[in-house]
Amino acid sequence: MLVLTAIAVVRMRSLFAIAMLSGVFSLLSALLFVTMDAVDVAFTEAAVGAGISTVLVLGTLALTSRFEKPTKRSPMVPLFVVLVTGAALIYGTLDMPNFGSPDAPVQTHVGPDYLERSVEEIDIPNVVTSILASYRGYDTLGETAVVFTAGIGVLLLISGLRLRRRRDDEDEDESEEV
Amino acid sequence: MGFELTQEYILGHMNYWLFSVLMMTGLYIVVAKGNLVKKIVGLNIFQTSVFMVYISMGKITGGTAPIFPQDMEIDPEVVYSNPLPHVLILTAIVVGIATTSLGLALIVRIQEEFNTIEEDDILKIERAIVQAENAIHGDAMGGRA
Amino acid sequence: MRHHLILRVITKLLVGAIMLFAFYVQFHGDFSPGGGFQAGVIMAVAFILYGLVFSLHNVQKVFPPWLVHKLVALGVLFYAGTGIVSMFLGYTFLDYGALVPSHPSSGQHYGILAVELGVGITVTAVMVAIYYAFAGRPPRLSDEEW
Amino acid sequence: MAVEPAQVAMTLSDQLPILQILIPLVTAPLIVLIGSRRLTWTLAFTASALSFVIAILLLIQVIDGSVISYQIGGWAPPLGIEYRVDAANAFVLLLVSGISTLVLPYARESVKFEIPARHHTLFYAAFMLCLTGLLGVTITGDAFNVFVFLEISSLSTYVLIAQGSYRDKRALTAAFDYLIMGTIGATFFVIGLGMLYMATGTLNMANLADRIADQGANRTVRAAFAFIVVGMGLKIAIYPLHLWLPRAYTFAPSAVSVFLAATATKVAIYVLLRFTFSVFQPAFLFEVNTLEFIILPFALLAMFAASFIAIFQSDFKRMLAYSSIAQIGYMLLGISLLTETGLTATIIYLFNHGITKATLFMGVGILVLRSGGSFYNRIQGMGKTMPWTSGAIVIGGLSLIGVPGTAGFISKWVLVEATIEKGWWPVSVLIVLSSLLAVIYVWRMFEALYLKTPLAGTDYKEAPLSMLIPIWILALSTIYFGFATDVTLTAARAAAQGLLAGSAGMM
Repeated sequence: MLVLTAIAVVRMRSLFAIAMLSGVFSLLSALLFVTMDAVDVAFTEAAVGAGISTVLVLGTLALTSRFEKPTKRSPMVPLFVVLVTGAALIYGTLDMPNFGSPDAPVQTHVGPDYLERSVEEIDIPNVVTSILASYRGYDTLGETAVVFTAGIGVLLLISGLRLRRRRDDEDEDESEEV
Repeated sequence: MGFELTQEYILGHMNYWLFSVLMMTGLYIVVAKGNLVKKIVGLNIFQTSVFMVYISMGKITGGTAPIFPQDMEIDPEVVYSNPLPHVLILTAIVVGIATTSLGLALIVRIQEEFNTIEEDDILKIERAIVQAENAIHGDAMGGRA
Repeated sequence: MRHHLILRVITKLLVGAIMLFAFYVQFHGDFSPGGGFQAGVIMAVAFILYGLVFSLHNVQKVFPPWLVHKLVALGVLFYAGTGIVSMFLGYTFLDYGALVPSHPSSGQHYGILAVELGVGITVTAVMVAIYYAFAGRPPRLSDEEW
Repeated sequence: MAVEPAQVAMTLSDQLPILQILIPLVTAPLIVLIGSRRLTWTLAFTASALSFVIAILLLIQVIDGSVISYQIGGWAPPLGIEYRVDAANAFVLLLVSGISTLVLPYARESVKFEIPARHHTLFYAAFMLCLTGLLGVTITGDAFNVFVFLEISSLSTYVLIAQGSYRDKRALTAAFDYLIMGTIGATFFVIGLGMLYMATGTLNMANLADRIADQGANRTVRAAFAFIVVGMGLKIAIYPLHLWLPRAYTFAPSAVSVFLAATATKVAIYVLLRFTFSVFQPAFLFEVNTLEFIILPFALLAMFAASFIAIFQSDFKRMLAYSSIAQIGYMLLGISLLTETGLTATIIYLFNHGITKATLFMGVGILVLRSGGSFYNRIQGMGKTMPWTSGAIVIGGLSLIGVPGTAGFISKWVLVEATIEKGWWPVSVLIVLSSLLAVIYVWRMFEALYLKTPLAGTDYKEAPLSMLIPIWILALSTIYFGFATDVTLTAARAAAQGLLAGSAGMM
């Protein structure tokens, strides 16, 4: 499913359909996250990937254009880049522990410490929250700062020439270049 | 360094190979496609596939989501999956949406200035600007004369 | 847009429910999936929905842009401020144990609550600010072209 | 491993490592919250100056090879995030905060000229975030934290570059290209981290190093190394991955170009150093021989190809951008030597090139301010009308070539010494040869400034004092560090030793 959606995005020219498909992709991956026990992540991915970012892409399309023009460039160079990267990825996976294996380093080294110590030290049921906000709370501060950066970035870029819109239906023909 | 291609090995790695394919599809969209919006969508697919790798490494067979019962009475029999990758990916998703929104904002500005969001057209316009500049300032190669 | 009566009524009902849900996600993050970020997104969605149906102008009357901008900054400061408080109490940055030295784990509870609130505020404000920025631009495509 | 959280009340000096980051981080939202255009600059400058002072204090503490560890949230690593200051990153912190403190007074005039007034508040907030990000990447001892702060700095950099669009709309596409490249780079970095995490189960750098050393390298670790190098390579602009850099530097606002050229790529190089030497460790690298055979050719390619392109530019600012790519080649060369001297050379190069390029970009920014452009035939003859600015540019140019008596000479000297020590004679010759290319492009700049007659009808005033003071501080420090070599050499050597000590030096 995921692969099909991704390939459909490669082939499609209608940007509107692409926006929708990328939402679909996010929802599907959210489902996948649930099956892999990452409920928090699934929740976020659904809200962000299928919600906010789809809305943003649609908003951008409204301000730009709906269709992709066919490109004349040859796909050989990108294909080469992708294949080399893919080969490196596959090479890396060869020595990876099996999926779901309980004795992988990830499961034996630091991970269980969180589960054990969180009970005593933080004492809240959701371990993801306790790591997110306390053990690795500093990353989350960084994350908030990233959101803040994006916010002021967008304001710097496109809020300067704000047009006061009185009524939605009055300014449909106001599409002159700014 | 050897590894055996047992059935168990193949099944245990199938997910990583699948995610690699997804990643490469996303990367291909970013590199090969000329439409700027499509590039951003490709970037999203690329990143989401990376997130899947992270989440899948935290999964334990038979494990469950790392949330204890409300009364904190923990049953030692229950296996919980590793919560750390979840936390990392939560952060990464947020970073991803931040990048996406900035990229889209840039696209809006590019549309306003260049009146197109196709890379080929933008290159054409920029080449014209460079030629105009060279006409005034001497071109890159013969500028010394 | 003016004629979508059903949309308008349903939106009015939904906006409240969405906000309530956002608060639930915000403050229940300790027990179930969710937390400041998700709550922030949901809260922002409530405003965005209101804006989509009742026009940007009206939502900006409820939640004026200057306030949004202040809140964007306030959330980060709130988060960092929590950490700074623990620094003043002689602990390391973001050590919530400092908040209730006699009982570190309840200190952790307060700390987590505080920083999640900071995240929630910033995320809501940023998402709304981004929406305002995009929606405030003159569109090139009219509704019919979709 | 699990140390009891410090119950002793911490003093201000214990809190220095976090304050280093926290001050600019808190200043950014404060600027937005206060929103006063007059206070903005003062706040930003104060924050930057404070973090510069802290960087000095930290460097003094660690110059003898000791390590400061700060456990954020009171959680001992590998559970929590740790800040770890040693000579190597204290040195980079000093460079970054120092340059930022000098750029801000300079930025005042140039930003007024290049960016509409209503954007100034947010501009300085973005600048503070960029500073925060760069400092945060440098100081942290946690691999994932590197990614988070890298993104803070990257996102704010894209925005800052795009602010050049008021002068030239190509700044927007430059920023977009950088956004795509930078995000691919960051994602590669995350893939690499994921593989490392999968192989070891930890994210703390010191802990990673130990575990890799214990269990040896496997395919996953090697692939992780490749992804981290390529990901960082995109940020550093290693030669074939450099395509975003010339455009970004050329079209960004002058003050931003100065700051980025002097710090952003340098921080990325530091991260590469930290990962290759402290996390993966030379023992592992010797086994794979990656650096010698892969990085060395690219380094040499960068030194020559980018210098050649620089020679044929007709735009001063773009020439400087290409020369930056060439100079990155020298720094990589030092890394590929895998010796202590080579590493010392890289670190000293990083510092000296930082101040040299800052001087030059500041100079070109002033020329742009007065003449409105940086093409050679636009600025010709300005050496006569603006003697002070041009004087500083010439000093910077000399240091770029590596003329004795300037900082640039010292860095090249140490690099040549390192190649000779390793027995790589041909490479030493190549370094000298490529410096000759630098002579040509610097000469073209000199020719334009001094030997051509000024354009008819132009009478440019000398730059305002607020710009001349920073540029001359930098120009004089290139000369100072050209003579007082022991200051930088001691620090760089301590840094190199710290990096090479691997996890032994970290635990």
